[in-house]
Amino acid sequence: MNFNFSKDQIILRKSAREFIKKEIPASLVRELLVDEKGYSPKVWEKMAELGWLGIAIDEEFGGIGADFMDLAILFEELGRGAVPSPFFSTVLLGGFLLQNHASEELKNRYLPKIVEGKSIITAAISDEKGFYGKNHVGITAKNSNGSYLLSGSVLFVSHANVSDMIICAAKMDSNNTGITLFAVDRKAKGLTATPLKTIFGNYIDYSIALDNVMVSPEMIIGEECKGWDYIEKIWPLIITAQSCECVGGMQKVMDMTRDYLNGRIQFGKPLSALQIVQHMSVDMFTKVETSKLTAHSAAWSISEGLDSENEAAIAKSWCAEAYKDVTKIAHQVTGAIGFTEEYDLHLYTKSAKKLELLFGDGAYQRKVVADKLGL
Amino acid sequence: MNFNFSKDQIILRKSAREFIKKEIPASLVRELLVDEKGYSPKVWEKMAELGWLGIAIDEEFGGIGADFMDLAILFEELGRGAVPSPFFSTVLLGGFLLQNHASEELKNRYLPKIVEGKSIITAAISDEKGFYGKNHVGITAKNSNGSYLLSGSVLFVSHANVSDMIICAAKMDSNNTGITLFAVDRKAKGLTATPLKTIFGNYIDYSIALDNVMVSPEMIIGEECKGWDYIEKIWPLIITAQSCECVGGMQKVMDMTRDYLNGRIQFGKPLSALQIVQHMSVDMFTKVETSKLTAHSAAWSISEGLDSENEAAIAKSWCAEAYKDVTKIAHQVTGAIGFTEEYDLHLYTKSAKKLELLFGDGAYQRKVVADKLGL
Amino acid sequence: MDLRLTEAQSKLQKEIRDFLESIKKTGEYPFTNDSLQLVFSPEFSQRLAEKGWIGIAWPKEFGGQGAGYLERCIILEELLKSGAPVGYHYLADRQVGPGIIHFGSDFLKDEFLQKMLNAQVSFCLLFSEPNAGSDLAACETTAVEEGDYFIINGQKTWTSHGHSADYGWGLMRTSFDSGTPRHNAFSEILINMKTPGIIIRPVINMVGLHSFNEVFFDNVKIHKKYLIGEKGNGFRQIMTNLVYERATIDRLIQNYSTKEALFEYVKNTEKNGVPLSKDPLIRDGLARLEVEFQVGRKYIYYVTTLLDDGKIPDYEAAIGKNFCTLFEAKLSDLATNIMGLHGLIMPESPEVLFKGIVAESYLMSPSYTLQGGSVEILKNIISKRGLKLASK
Amino acid sequence: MDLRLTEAQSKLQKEIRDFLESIKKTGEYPFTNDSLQLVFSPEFSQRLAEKGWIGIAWPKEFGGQGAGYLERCIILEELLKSGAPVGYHYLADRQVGPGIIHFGSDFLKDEFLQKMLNAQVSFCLLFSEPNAGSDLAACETTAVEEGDYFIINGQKTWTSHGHSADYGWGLMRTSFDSGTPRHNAFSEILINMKTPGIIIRPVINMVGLHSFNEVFFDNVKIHKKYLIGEKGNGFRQIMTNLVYERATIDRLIQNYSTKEALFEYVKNTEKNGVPLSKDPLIRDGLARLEVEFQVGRKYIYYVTTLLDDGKIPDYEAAIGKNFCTLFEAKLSDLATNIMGLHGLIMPESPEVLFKGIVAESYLMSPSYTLQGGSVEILKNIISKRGLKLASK
Repeated sequence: MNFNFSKDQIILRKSAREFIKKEIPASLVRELLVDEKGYSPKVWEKMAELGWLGIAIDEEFGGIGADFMDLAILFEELGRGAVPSPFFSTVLLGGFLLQNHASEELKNRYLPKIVEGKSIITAAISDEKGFYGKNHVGITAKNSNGSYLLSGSVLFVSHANVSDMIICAAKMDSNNTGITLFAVDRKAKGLTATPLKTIFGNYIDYSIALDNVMVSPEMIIGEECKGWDYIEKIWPLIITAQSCECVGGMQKVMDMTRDYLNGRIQFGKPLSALQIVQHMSVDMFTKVETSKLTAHSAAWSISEGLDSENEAAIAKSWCAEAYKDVTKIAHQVTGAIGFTEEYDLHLYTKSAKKLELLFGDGAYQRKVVADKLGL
Repeated sequence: MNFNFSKDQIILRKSAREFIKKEIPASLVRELLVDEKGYSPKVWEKMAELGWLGIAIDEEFGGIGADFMDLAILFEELGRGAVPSPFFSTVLLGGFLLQNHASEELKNRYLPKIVEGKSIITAAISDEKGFYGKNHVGITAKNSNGSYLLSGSVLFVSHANVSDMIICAAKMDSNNTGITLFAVDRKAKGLTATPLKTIFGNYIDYSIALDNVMVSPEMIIGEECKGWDYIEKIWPLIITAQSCECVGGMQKVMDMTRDYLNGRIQFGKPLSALQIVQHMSVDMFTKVETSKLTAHSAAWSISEGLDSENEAAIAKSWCAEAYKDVTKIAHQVTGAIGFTEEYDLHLYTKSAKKLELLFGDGAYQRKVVADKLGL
Repeated sequence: MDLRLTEAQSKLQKEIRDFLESIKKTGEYPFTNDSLQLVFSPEFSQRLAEKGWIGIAWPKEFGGQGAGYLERCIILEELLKSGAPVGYHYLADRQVGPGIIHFGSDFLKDEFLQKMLNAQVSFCLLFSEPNAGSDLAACETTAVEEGDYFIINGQKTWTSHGHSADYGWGLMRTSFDSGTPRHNAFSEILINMKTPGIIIRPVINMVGLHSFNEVFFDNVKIHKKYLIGEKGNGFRQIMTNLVYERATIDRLIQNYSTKEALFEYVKNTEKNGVPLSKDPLIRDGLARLEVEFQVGRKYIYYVTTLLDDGKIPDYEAAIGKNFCTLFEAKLSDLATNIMGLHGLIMPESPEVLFKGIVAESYLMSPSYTLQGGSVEILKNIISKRGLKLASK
Repeated sequence: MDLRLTEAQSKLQKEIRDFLESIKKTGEYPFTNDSLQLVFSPEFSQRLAEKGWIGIAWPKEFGGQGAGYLERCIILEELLKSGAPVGYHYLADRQVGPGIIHFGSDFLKDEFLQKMLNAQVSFCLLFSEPNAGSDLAACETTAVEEGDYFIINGQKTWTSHGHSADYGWGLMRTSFDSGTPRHNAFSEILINMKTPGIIIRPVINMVGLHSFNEVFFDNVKIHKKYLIGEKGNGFRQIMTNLVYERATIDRLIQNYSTKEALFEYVKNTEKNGVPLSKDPLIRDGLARLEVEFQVGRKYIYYVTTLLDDGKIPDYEAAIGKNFCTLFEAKLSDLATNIMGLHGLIMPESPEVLFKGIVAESYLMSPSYTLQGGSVEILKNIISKRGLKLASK
């Protein structure tokens, strides 16, 4: 048993960290949070050059076909930078759903462009209230003369406005329980996307509404009525990637807080000399150290092709709450400066809350864990 | 608005505290926890002399007829002494159920003897699993030739073996939802009581089993099938009395812990000089101070005859968890000595856990609070 | 013990409720959906002044109503619940007025008290500095005596409403003799914020709002008659002052609308055909909040009665403030979690529920447990003054 | 990264499981339903010794198997899960053996190592004193040199199994020169517990069990060859020793049966016709426990791999120990609450469920977060060595 990363993985992490530090400093993150695109096309291009966008895509489509652990490392470093980008929706949601299940035609249409940084993909799988689950799909598909008419709405869709295609999960009108995934052109008639002002950005997440959007059958991803199975299959990947983002974010918060505490003089001593500050910091540190192992284990499990549903649920449940708690303690020991816009901490506080709630909070994940325990 | 006790109440508290300090020191508590009676008849007699046993009983039966606040003060002081005694079952459960609802004959039969310390009463209202509620009554009553045959079992019955009479809540065989209260003679044929070894004593609580115990109709307390209403009516009194016991206990724990911390030298200074110890102690103190107000408010509300269901549920939910938490922190700052039999802290640790679970823990009480919120 | 309001108090409570209901309807004043931001509205404050509801707890000889802190608490609870714009008179009523009554000269009393009661002057606090946050005795802004004047130089920070208030209540170093103990080196001075040499720079908080400021002093000349109390006594005066700051119900009630929103959400939102309010996990979480809220409210009312008994509830106010701010932090966290993705949506966004107060409250929450003395600073105080733990 | 066990490790795991299952069935050895009490059974320990499962992680040159700490962890996890009576060899295997291998003379190695591997000698720890709990450097028990001997006087306390162990591993003051720094004033000495002058007084714990002792030394004469390592180096040696104590999985697994009992209870107990395991509030609570258990287990395995990499995981072991003991405390608290009145019933009582381990575990729980370094002491260590926070 060993918990060590390979040399290649260490190099990947190091170069990713350097890249993000240089190309996406906190000042750029601040801009992107109010930028109408919600990401930096220039950086996106560079990510494509580095091979990041194709890291999990098969070589036949121009990708690298690396294992999930490499992707997990990138998510961790993106989390460390609190980077707003369509990486998650394109590479994880789009990439895996297409690669795992789509027809060759659809794969050829989208995957090479994803790899080249020329196509942004997103997915709409929840409902209009923002609930997740088989019974909470906000779009309905009606069969009409061999095509499908999609109607309904979904609350949170990442980067909908800059995406070329939105993978829409839709209940089949004819079949109450069947869910089908449709690749819907962003510019399709009847589809509107409205930017949401959220705690983490003004143009990152959108609500979308579909009003009789016509989609042809060849745009179905995989088989009809199997869409939710496909989503369940990548669910561990989704929440493990989030867990890794959390780990990266909380490590950065730990680092900046430690530096602050060692440097800030109050009562004639550094803040870090106060025992209560030390113990609060140790609580943070404990959460960081345990989260690292937990997220990495889940990523490893996925990489190895093992059944990872429980591991991933444990990881998300633990890491997301840990990240949030770490930001709370950081605020408490940092004091007023940490509450200002100019200090970077709040970027992480906001990112932590968003990561916690997207794709289910701790309580949501613990339902899975309880099921697995046979409760 | 004022939160101050009256002069009389202050005097009552002072004398109760002195009495318990003198007559029921921790050494006696230790004995009573393994004593086969589970209480001290000598002290019981003195309590009767002081008028405690009749404090809430009307003057026509020889009692004092004081208001609930006076009784609450006694419970607080009994909690401060962690005193094992049948006071709760006799004075609160027996006293109020009889006085509020029983026939004049039953009142005359039991109340004067309670006041004089010549009769110990207890009640069996839960089921064989220890659940509480209208649907969780462990005894069933069958009508048989004008009498009733009671069968079933109840997990926790305080001081059953030294009681003269046990108030048994029983489902009526003929009517699935009706609960009737029967005054059952302890010596009745078919009734057995088995001492339970619990965390707080070896002969304090009993499980009882009834096997066709014959009870005559005049032993019904109040009206048939109204028994659960009667219990619900005194429920706020039950859990408020418990809350007051919790308050007394946690204050004592706070006091002994403060003294210990100020006196114990480690690392060349008193333990209390460590900031982390100070902050943990403040957490205890905050729980004690808020619990006091909360329990006293509920007791005041009952004294004034106001609807107190919600106040009492809030008090029990808050005070019982607070008491437990206070004992936990006390153990943590006191260290190894606090884990020994010879140090008094564990008497409170055990009492706290018992008070928490008897008549419903915090989660149980919060269901009432949620109902009251219209959730 | 008597936990009822008196008839007069109940009448007052009803009166302020009715008043707020009717005045809110007019739409003339900037009521917010929440009261996180202490919005300035001199006009609204003047309406309260007409009613005698500013300075209600001040002694009659100084123009107050001579009523109790309990009456003040009743009024404040209703004001904050309703989201009324109380910012203009808030500090005057809470602590600047009482501070001047306690420590101020006749000149200061004449100059300011009636104006405060009429809502004709507003204040900000000039305490914290970049290197003196929790450790106020490290303040470096100096007030050097020069004839009848103090010449002030230095920098204050975290000054809420520094850009809109008329006067600042400042803590300045007035003794430079190294032999003077730190705690005797400070004085309190009232500073006209329009005085030449004062530069105010906005600080944007993490919610994106301008509520703080940095205030720079460059040879600012203030007449000595604006010294409050005794020279060198500033540190002790401020400690008393802080008790008044901490003893109020605002920390509990300023998020009242977040709590209401959460309860409304769970009652009206169905999941699989069942309202969320029927989920035992959610019920337990909300009942926990309610228990804490009621316990905290009881405690604050208790602290208020101590003030009315003429006591200085130093550690009690600290306990109450900690308890309530920790409650607020839990509330906004649980509310965002239960509302899920809706809990992420900010004010003025499409699809927003409850005007976004839940998300906003979450972003405000790190400040609750810091302002007016962090939880840790207050625990130090409670340990010493309340618990009397030996510290050496 | 590879989180699988090797084939050999999986085989070992299966082997010990099978062994324990079959030996438990015989009823020959005092398996307890829980492993809170480290029951002494030389016979059982000798059966393990025959298998080579004592000292499995010790180097081959000292008679061990030269296997890793991971192998030791696998064995220990199964032993503790099964409630096996491991007390007799436990300390020898965990820290006395490694201590002697690290620091001991050839004499001590020859005298003790093989006996430990054969389960022919048992140990207790003589560290704490009445006035030296968390602050070990305050120890006052003295070992004064007299020719070839140390003469020991003083008192130790909290000595688990002091009444049954053959030898005590003691920390004694050997330097009395006021110029010697406290940390250079101590030495470690192995003490035959049958030596004249040793008086052992039982201490009953709050569960009502005799597991601790006070040990008094009245001119106890011990030959210098029982000095471990260097004179004056005791304090540093003990710190390394404590890492081995803290780095193991026992803190997590010793309450395994409590967890199993709780899960069984909620699955098999119905309320209003529905198993408790279907109550969302209970499900969330138990899933929380499971998450913490799995996170803790992962962390302990990680710490074990650090030992196998030849590192001294000082702060990592402290993090793991804290995490696991805090988990245990939560477990027993939640278990008593969910089991309600049944959670109050002690072993050997009528009506008891699961032999009373849940109630007993609750009463044991205050000790978890204290023994082997309290949570607070360990946080001090983590702050300094792990986080590298400045402390001055």
